Amino acid sequence: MSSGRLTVGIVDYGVGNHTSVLRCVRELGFRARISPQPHQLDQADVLLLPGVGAFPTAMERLHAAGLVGYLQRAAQLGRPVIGICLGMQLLAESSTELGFTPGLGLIPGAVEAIGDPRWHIGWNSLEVAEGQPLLHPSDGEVMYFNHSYAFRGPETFVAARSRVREGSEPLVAAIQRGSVWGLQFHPEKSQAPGLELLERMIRVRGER
Amino acid sequence: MNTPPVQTCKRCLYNTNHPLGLVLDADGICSGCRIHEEKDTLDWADRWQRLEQLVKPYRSRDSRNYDCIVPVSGAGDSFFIVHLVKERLGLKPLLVTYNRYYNTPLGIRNLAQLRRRFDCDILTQSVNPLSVKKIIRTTLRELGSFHWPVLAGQSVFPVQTAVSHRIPLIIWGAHQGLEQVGMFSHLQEVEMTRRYRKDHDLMGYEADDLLSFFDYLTEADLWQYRYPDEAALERVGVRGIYLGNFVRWDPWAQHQQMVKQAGYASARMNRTFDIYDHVDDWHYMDTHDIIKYHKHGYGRVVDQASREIRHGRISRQDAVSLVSAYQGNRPRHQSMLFTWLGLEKSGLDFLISQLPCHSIQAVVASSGFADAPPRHFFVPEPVAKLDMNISERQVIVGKGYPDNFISKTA
Amino acid sequence: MANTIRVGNVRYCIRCLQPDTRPNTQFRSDGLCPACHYFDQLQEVDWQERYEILQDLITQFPRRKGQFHDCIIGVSGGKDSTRQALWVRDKLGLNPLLVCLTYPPEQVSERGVANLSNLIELGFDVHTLALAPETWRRLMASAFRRFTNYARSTELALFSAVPRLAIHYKIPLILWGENPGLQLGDLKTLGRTGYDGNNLRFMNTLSGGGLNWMLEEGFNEHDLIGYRYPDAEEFEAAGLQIVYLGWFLGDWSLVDNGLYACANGLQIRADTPENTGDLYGITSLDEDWVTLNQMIKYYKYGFGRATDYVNEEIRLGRMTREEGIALVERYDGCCGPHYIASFCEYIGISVEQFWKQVHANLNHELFDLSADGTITSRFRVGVGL
Amino acid sequence: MLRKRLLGAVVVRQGWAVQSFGYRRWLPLGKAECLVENLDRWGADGIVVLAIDRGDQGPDLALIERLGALGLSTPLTYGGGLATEEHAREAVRAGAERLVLDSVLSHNPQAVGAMASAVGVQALVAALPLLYGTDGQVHHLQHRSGDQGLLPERIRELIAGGQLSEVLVIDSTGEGLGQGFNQSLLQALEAYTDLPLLAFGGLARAEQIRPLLSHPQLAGVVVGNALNYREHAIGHLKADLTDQPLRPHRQRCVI
Repeated sequence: MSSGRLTVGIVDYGVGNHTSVLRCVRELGFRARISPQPHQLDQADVLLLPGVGAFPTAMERLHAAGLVGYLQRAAQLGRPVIGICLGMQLLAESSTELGFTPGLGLIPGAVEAIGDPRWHIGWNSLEVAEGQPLLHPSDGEVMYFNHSYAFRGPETFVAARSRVREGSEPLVAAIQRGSVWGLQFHPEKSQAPGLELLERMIRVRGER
Repeated sequence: MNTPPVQTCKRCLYNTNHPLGLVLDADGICSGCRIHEEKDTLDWADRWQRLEQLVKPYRSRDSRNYDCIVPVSGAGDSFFIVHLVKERLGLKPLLVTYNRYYNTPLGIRNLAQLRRRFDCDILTQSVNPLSVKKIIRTTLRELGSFHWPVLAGQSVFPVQTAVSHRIPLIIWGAHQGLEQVGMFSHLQEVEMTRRYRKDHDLMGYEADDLLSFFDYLTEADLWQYRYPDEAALERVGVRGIYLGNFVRWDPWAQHQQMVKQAGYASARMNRTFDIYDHVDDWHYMDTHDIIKYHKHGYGRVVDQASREIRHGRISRQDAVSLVSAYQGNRPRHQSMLFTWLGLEKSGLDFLISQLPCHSIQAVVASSGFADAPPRHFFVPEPVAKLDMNISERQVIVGKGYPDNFISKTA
Repeated sequence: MANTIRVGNVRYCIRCLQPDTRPNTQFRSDGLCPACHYFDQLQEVDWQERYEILQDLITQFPRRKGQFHDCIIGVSGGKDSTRQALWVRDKLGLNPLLVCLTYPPEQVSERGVANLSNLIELGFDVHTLALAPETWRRLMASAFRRFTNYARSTELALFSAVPRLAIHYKIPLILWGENPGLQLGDLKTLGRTGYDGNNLRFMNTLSGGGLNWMLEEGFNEHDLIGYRYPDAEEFEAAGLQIVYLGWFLGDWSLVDNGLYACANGLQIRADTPENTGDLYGITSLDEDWVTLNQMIKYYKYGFGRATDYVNEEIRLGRMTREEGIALVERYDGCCGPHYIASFCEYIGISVEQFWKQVHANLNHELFDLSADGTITSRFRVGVGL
Repeated sequence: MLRKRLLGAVVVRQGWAVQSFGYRRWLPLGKAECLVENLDRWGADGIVVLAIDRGDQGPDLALIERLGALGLSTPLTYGGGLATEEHAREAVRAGAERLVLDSVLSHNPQAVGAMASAVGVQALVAALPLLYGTDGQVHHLQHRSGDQGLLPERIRELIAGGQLSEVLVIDSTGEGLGQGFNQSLLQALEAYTDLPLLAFGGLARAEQIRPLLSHPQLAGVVVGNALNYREHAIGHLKADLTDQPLRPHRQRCVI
C-alpha cells in the first residue's frame, strides 16, 4: 500500500457492532475499512471476520451478502483471514447451535455445545500449541472469552487451548490452517495482551 | 436522553444545570449543601490526625529530595495550603506553578510573597506562547474557552513533576467537586484522578482529544499537556491528596487569616464581591466569567455567594442581591486579551454566538434573582489593586515587587 | 580568607590586558595568555567541519518517545542565552527546553525578568527554578562573610540546576555557552575535546564537595537540594553530555552575542559604566549586585569586567591596546554606592561592615589602602607593578 | 484456568454518573463516558453500566452509542430499561457486549427467551437485588414498586433454566455503604441456580472482597462508588488481592 500501512478489511455481514474492532484496528496503526462489498475487501491485506450472536443467523447473512464464496476463494488464494469469536466458529465445517448448520468449511472441525460448564465467560489463559511462533509470545497471557459453543477438530489445526479449571478438559481457543486463523476469545476486548496479539498477527500475516 | 426539569436548591443558588452535576434530595436541598453540613458535624481534630498519619511515610528519608509537591498560583488557596504543609505538617515542599500568561502584577506579587514568606523552592513551567495561542484558538472554537491551557497546565504540570522528580505525594487544597456540588463525602477522602481532571477541569477534553485531522493544531503543540502514562504513575506511586478532606475548609476565613499573617493581598474585581479569589488572572473573572455566564447561565459570583450562604455568613436573600449586583457587569480587560491573541471583537462575538448556551433569563428567574441593593457588610476593603498602580498589562515573568507598598486604600 | 594569588610581579599578556593573577591560568612561554593563544588557533579552523561535528553529535541523542525536546539549554535570559536558544532552534532545527535558575524577588532585576519574558515570547518552552528566598539570602550572607564572595552559593545553584533537571527530564544533551577553559583560560575544566563540557563539574565553584561549607554554616541538607551538583554516578547513569556551543561559533564574544540578542529584543543596562564597570552594559543583566562582586574581584586579582570586554576587542582588532588600557584604568573596579547599600541591606550588614571586610581581603601586593579608606592601585594596567 | 473478575460499575441517573447509596441517595460524579473510559484504561475486568431510572423508556441507546464510540478494549455490560427483544438487539447493536436484565424478569419473564435467541444466552445477566426481610428470609426487592418478598417463582425458573448466563446479586442493604457484601446472600442463591454469580453492593476494600472470592460459584465482584476515590483504584485492589485467582493487573507498554 502506498503509505506503507497495512489495510484490514472488516467483513460486515450485518450482525453485531463492529465499532470496537474498527477502532481497535485503527488504534493499532493499521488502515481499516468495514464493508460487505468484495471489491472493497479486495483491497485489504488482511480480512477480519468478527461475529456475535447465533451461528445460523450469521451464516444466513453471509450467504445473503454473497460472502461465503468470496471468503472461501480468499482462503484458497492464501489471503490472510482472521475470524474472531463467532467469526472463528464460522470457519468450521458445521455447528449444532440451534440445529445443524454448515459453516464456511475453511478449517476441518465442528462447533458443538461446551456442555459442562455451559458457558466459558471471562478471562482465561492461553496454552499455545507447539509450532506456533506467531502465538507463542502470548502463551500464558489472559484473554477475554464469551461463548457457550466451542470448536472441536483435528489436533493439527488447534493453535491454542484454555481450561476452565486446572486439570479440566481443554477448550479450543485458537485454530489455524494455512493463512486462515480463528480466535475464540476477543482480542479487541482483552486489553494489552489481546491488542498486542492482534497487532502481531495482522502485521506478520499482512506482510508475508 | 431524558432531560428532567431544572430545579434550584432551596438553600444555595445552584440548580441542576450545574456543569459538575447536582442532585436535589426529597427536601429540595442540593448534594453540595448536604455535604457541606459535614463541615459542622465532623471531628476535625481527628481528621487532622488522619492527615498526619497519611503523610508520614512520604517524609523524605535521605534529605536529598522534597517531601511533597504543592501546586500554587498567585491567588486561590495557595497561601493557606503552603501554610498548612510547611508550618503545620512540617513538610519540605517543592512548589510548582504553571505560567498562565494572564498574570496580573498583583498575582506576580502574591506569588513572590508566598515564596518569601514560606521560604520555598518553586518550579515554573512556561509553555511556548506560540503553541499556547494555537491551542486557545482551537479551544475557543470547540469549547468557548480561553482558559483550557491554564486549566490543563495547572492540573498536569504538578503530576508530570511528581513523576520526573520522583516525589510521589502531591498536596492540593480543596476538591472543587466536593466543595461545590458534594461529589464526595469528606470521609471518602477522595484523591486526585485523571478521570476528574478530564471530566470536569477540562470539560471532557484532554490534550489528545483536541487533535483532529482537520485542525492545524499538532501533537508538538499539545504534548506538554498530556497526563503521564499509567506505568510511570504507578512506578513512582503518584498520589494527590486534598487538604479539604482533613481541614474544615473555609476559603473566606482562610484568606482573611492569610492577609493578616502572611501578607496575601486582595483586590476589587468587576464581576464579584469576592476580593480574594482569582486576583492573579486578568481574564478569569472577566472574559472567562462572561463566557461561563453564557454557557452555563451563571457566573462565578454564584459559586462564591452559594459558598457564603453555606458558611452562614449571608442569607439567601443577601446572596441573590450580590449576584444581581455583579453578574451583569461587563468585562473590563478584554482588549488586553484580544491584543495578545490578535482577535477582533466582532469575530469573538461570532465565536460566542455559536456556542450552545442555556437561556440566561430563565435561569436567573428560576433562581429568584431580583433587584436589591447589594450588601457588602462582610467584605473588608481590599489591600491592593490588580495592576498595583504599575501597569495594566499581562506579565509573562515578573520580579515580584518586594518593595512595593501595598496600599491600604487601594 | 587568604587569597591564592602568587606573591611577586604581575605579568600581563603581551597582546591583551589579561594579568596572570586569574585563578587556574598559565601563560605560555611566549608571553601569550591562554585565551589569546586559543584565539590565534581559531584563525585556521574549518567552521564548516565543526558545524558538521555538531550535527553528527546531535544525531547521537535522539528524542525519547513522547518527548519533543531535543536538548536542554541553561539560560538567564541574557545575551548569551538569547543567542544560543535562537541558533539551536532556528539554525540547528532542534527544539530546546530552556532551563533558568532565577534569582529571588529581592535580587532579580526588572530588566532580567523582561529579558526572560522576551525569550519566552520568542516561542521557547522555559522551566524556571527559583530557590527558597530566605535560605538564599542567608547563604549569600554566609558566603560573603566567609569568602567575601556572595556568589559562592548562588553559582552552585546556577550550575546545578541544569544537569539536575536534565536528569529528571531524561534529556541527556545539555548545550552550554562558552568553554571557560578555552575562552577564559580556566584549564581545570578542559575536556577531551574543545566542545566536551562534562568536565564542567571540576570547575572551581563546583569542585571540592561544594556543599560542605554550607553544612558547616549550619544549613541542613534538606534545605540545600537546589544547591547540590549531581554526583558522578548520577551524571553517568543519566548519560549526560554537556556541549559548549562557543566552540562551534567563531564569532562568540561579549559584544557579538550582545548584538545578536539586542536585535531580538534584549534590554540592556541603563546605568553608566562609572557606576557599573560594565563597559557596554550587556553582561549579567538579570541582577545588579554583580557590580560589587566585580569590584571585589578587582581588589583581589587586579582585573574586573572592563578587562574582559577590552581583551576580546583587542584580539578582534577592534581596539588598540592603548585604548584598552585607558578604558580598564577608568572602569575596572567601578561600583556605584547604591548597589553596595542595597546589597548590605539585603544581607543585613552595614556599609561600614562591608568595607571593613573588603579592606581585610584587599590584595596588598596590588593595592594600597589609605587611612581614610581610599584604595589606590600599585600597578599600571598593561605593564605591571 | 478461568479467572475471577473484578468489574467496575457505573451507575447512571438522569444522564449523570452518580454515587449511589442504597438507590435512595445520590451524589453526582460526572459523565459516564469519562468514568467508563477511565475503567478501561485502568484495566478493569469488565465494565457494568447501570442506568437506574429508565423505567419504561427502554435502554439509553444514545449513552451506549457514546460508550461504544470510545473504542473500549474491555467488555461492556449494560443494564437499564431493557424490556423487549428489540431493546436487547438495539443495545447490542449500539455497542453493549452483555445485558443486565432486572424489571423484565418480574414483569415480562417470557420476553427473556426471545431476548436470548436475539443476542445469545451468553449475553444475558439477571440482576437480583436481595435483602433480608423482617422474617429473617432473603427477599427480592423490586426497585420500581419498592415491593419486596420471597424470590418469585418466575425468577427462580429463569435462573434455573438456560436463558441466562450469569446472575448479578445485589446486596440492597449494603449498597453504597462500603461496609461489605453479605456473603450469605450467595449461599442463599445456591439452592436456586448453578449459574455463575457476580456480587455487587457494599464492596470497597480488598478485605471485603477476599472472602467472597473463595465462594466456588462466584465468578466476579462488582465495585461501584469506591472506584472513584483514588487513582488506579482497580490496580490497588488487585495489588492487595494477588493471592486470589484474579487476572493479574498489567499495563500496555506504550512508551
